[in-house]
Amino acid sequence: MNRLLAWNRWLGWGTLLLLSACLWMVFHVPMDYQQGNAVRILYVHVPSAKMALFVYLILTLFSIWYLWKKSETADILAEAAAYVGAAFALVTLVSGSLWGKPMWGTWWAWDARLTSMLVLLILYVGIIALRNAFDDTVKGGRATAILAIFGAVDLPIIHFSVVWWRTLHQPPSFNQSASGPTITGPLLPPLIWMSVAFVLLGMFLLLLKAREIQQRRTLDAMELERASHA
Amino acid sequence: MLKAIYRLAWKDVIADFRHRSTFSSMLFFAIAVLLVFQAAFEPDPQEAQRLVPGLLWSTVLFTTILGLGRVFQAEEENGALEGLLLAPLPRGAIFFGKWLGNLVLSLLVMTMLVPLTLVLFNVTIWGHVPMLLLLLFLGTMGLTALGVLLAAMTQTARSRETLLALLLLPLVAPLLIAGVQSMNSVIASGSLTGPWLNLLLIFDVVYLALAPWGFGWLMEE
Amino acid sequence: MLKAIYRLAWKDVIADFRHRSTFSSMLFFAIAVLLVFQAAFEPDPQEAQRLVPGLLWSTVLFTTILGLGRVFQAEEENGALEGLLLAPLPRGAIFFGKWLGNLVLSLLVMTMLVPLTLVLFNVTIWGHVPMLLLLLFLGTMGLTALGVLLAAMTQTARSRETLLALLLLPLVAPLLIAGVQSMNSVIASGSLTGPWLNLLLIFDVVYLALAPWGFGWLMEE
Amino acid sequence: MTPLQILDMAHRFGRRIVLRRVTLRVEPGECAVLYGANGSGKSTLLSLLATRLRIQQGSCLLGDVNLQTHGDLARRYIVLIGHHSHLYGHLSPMENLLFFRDMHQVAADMDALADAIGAVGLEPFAHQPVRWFSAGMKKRLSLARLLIARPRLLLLDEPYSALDQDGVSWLNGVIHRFQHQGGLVVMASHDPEKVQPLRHTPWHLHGGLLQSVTESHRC
Amino acid sequence: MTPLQILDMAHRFGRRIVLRRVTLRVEPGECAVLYGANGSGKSTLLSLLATRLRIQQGSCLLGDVNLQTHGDLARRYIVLIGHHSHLYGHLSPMENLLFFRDMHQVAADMDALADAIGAVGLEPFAHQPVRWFSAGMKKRLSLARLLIARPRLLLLDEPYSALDQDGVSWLNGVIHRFQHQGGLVVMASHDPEKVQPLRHTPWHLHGGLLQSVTESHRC
Ligand code: HEM
Ligand SMILES: Nc1ncnc2c1ncn2[C@@H]1O[C@H](COP(=O)(O)OP(=O)(O)OP(=O)(O)O)[C@@H](O)[C@H]1O
Ligand SMILES: Nc1ncnc2c1ncn2[C@@H]1O[C@H](COP(=O)(O)OP(=O)(O)OP(=O)(O)O)[C@@H](O)[C@H]1O
Ligand SMILES: [Mg+2]
Ligand SMILES: [Mg+2]
Repeated sequence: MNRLLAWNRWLGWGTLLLLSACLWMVFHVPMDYQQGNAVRILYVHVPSAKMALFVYLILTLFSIWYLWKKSETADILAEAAAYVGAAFALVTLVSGSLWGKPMWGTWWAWDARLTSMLVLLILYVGIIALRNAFDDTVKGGRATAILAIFGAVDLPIIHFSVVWWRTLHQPPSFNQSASGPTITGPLLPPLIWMSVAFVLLGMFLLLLKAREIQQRRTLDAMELERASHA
Repeated sequence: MLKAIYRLAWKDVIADFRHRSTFSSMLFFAIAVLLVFQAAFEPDPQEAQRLVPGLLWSTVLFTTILGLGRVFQAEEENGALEGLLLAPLPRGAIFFGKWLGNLVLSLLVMTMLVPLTLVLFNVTIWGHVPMLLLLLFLGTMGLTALGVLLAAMTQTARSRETLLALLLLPLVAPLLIAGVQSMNSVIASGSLTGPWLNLLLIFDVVYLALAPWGFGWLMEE
Repeated sequence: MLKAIYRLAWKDVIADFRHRSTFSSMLFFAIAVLLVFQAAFEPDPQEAQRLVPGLLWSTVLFTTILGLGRVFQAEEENGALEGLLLAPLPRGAIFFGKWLGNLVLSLLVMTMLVPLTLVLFNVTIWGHVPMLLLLLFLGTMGLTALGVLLAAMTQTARSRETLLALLLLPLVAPLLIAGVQSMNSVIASGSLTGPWLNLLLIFDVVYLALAPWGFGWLMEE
Repeated sequence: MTPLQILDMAHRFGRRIVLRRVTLRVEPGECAVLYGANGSGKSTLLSLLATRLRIQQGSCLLGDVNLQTHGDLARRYIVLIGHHSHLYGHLSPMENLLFFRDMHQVAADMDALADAIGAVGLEPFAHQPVRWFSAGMKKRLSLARLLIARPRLLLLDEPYSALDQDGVSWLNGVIHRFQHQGGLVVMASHDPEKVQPLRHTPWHLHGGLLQSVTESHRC
Repeated sequence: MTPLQILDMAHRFGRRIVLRRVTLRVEPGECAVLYGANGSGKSTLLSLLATRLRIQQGSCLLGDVNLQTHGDLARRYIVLIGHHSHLYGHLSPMENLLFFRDMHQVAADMDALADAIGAVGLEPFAHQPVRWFSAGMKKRLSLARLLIARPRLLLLDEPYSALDQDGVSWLNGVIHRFQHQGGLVVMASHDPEKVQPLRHTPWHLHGGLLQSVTESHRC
């Protein structure tokens, strides 16, 4: 774990480099005639949406690992993953809303994808809140791990029920636009690179947060130790 | 072991009828919500008919959450939960006992809620009442299973009432959707079958299978 | 005495808030409630506008009752309520302390709820937001006053008092209906005055005057 | 300082008569210790003195304050440490004492609170939630209140239970000092050995009547 | 009957180490009494033996049942009467015992329950809700469970607190008979005088270590 953390600095620089390169690319792709400049939001929106989902998968794995092996490293990583995932989900929602205003004329619509992303964010927030509601790290860790696993079972069900809910009945007022225009041609490579950059960014943030959590826990422990020897 | 489960549920139900009054405050809340919507919407009968499933399910959801806040409260009183965990019972049995007690109370509230709603909103679909009740019962099974688990989870947490609701609401979203939609189709076509009913059943099975296991993990120190 | 009231409310509120996430969990709790209503009613924008008062008031009712379950629970734990009653304070002060703590939490949820509702349901009546909030605040004052009294009743656990809890329903219902109707008239005509508002104010004054007295009476052995 | 005078006090819960006729006078500096079987009404008597229960019959004067008619006033001069700890599990010792201070409207700054916590040996735990404390640690914390409040009448309901030997002698020291300053103490206990070091008057509560205990048949 | 063997057991709550290395062997008929300061870990040790807490380090055998791996099985042979009464306030003594019986799956008919209630002197209150009982009456009721369950290992956490003199000698009688039948007892207490009449082995828990107590410096 500690070795990983030391190595993280290089990961940070790498991420920064790649991100700047991608941003340069993003501002040099030809503009979409239909969507105008707003299309550039896509390069933040889509990768962060994918990362929000991906981080939840990782969170679930860490949770299972923690329940099984009772390893504190897994617990710390799971705690960090919740924050990182929440951040990506929030970015997705905000960028989506900002995009939605010019595209659909509203900030929000009750569409399948939007709803399940919102649920994911609530779930992340719930996980963070649950952990913070305990004084005892072990109890908090165990409770959150179980909740995370339940969320993992539930997310696919939510996703599909939300899809059916909308497609079986009233079609959304904006036909299909959430799935967006298929992305082709010169728009595609920057997106792929951006996705890679976001994966790196996610890893970097995860390890950064994990280190903060680890240090905080060590500090707490030191304080306790000092207190009980006083 | 069945006897132990029964006894555990018995204790909670008795408690309620002796004094804790979860039941009356749940019912109280349900009626108040119905009145609020009546006042807010003043729906004509047709509109009302469309609203009924939503009203029923959202009331069920919220009253259940209200009831859940108290599930483990009696156990706190004299360290009784600890006493329970000292019994030679698998944790799953304790879970089922608590679940059963809560289920009974929820079902009682529901049984009163459905006719009340129909009367208050002047919706004359009395023939569908048994099916509506059946759907609510099915939904409540999964709902309370998840709810009891989360109640156990948040028992020693800070500001646990809000937390419980925050954790439960997103997780039961599919149940709610399935419940509302299957009720819609009952009201529209009178038939109980369909994909939504299946989703409801899947949800029940998944949660009733997973929750005791989660409870066992939770109670381990 | 003001300090004691403040400290009592502090214990209930600030103690919860020591951890960063309480605030955000309330925010997302409000969002989750809206999600449930969306799934339940699926309103189109026009319908949504009519639903808004009902949604807001029933959420207020729900969060208030939810909070109430907790109000006296912390007091049960180690006989703390008894400790409270041993303090050289008039019972009224204890009531106000508990009331204040509960009020703060309800108001916080409400403040977040109103703008969120408008965004998520695409209802563009932004100009009315301050008035809507004002109405909710007014209603919450009376509602929590009654609620704290009710919680105290069910807490002391003498069985005849569950009956009293049910008797409170007819008391709360007019308050809620007045709230809904005054909100309807705000949305329709933009004006805050009217008989419903007066009714709301009357309820507040009456409940806030009577409840401490009732509380004192309840706590006397 | 002023004496406590209980005259012909009786109490019933519903139909069950617990105290028939209790008369007791406690002089400044005196410590009256109530012995008696389980359920004989010791805690009930203390609750009456603490004005927690309404006095149904008889009268009770603390100096010239009538507990029956001036409960609010009397509560300023009385502290009861009962069977229950009256602590909030989610608060730390410091916060619990802060809460007690403001509720009882006594003047005590943070240092005084910290000192009280130190005196009962809980300094290392001063900022941890009370919920997970051991039984004795909770008892110690609830006794720490004695150091903050400056009551005239101190009511102790089985104060020694859950305390270890150090705790017992610390508590006896506190009571002793309090007596020395002219305070009144009424205590219920089942541990004559632990009360022994104190200068006290033993009483025996039986059948709702309070009887003086001669040294020989002390219970 | 079979002995209880604790080997090198350690326990920590989070980062706080409460037990460092505890080794103890209790033979059939023996009663081990734990003394120690408040917060020294006596209750923690009893909770570990009751399989309420997971054994983190070391091992513990009751006969040939390993408490760490076969908690469910072990709980059948163990009864813990702790600080808390584990009673439900809204149930009567009869109902509370019924509940205990069904939870612990012991065979006892209603008469046996009524007898147990009579034995602890609660007969007049057998059908009243426990909530308003006095502290000692609650303690008596929680001890009445000893008469219903037939454990091999009896764990008692400060069993004498709140009991009056009759209660103490009744309890000592029960423990004595239990020892006589070859049962194992582990008890935590702060009252050496009350344990005195029992044939027992005193231990002292300090700094997470368990030390044998010589008669002279018994705590
Ligand atoms: C708050 C509003 C929005 C949310 C929560 C949201 C959420 C999402 C999610 C969850 C994905 C899927 C990622 C995946 O499955 O791999 C996604 C992809 C996408 N979104 Fe959004 N979105 C929002 C608004 C918008 C708007 C307004 C547009 C543009 C009209 C848009 C265009 C797209 C496109 C083009 C994709 C990529 C499609 C694909 O890869 O299949 N989104 N969004
Ligand atoms: N669940 C828990 N979580 C965290 N800390 C705990 C927990 N239970 C006990 N402790 C801590 O462990 C220490 C030992 O507690 P324990 O209850 O075993 O003491 P004890 O010897 O029984 O004391 P007493 O004589 O006061 O009953 C205490 O400092 C307590 O705060
Ligand atoms: N609030 C109440 N309502 C009804 N009965 C009560 C109440 N409080 C106490 N009693 C009854 O009064 C009797 C005396 O109780 P009390 O607590 O005074 O006894 P005690 O002398 O303190 O006993 P212990 O030594 O066990 O603490 C008991 O029988 C009890 O059941
Ligand atoms: Mg008593
Ligand atoms: Mg202990």
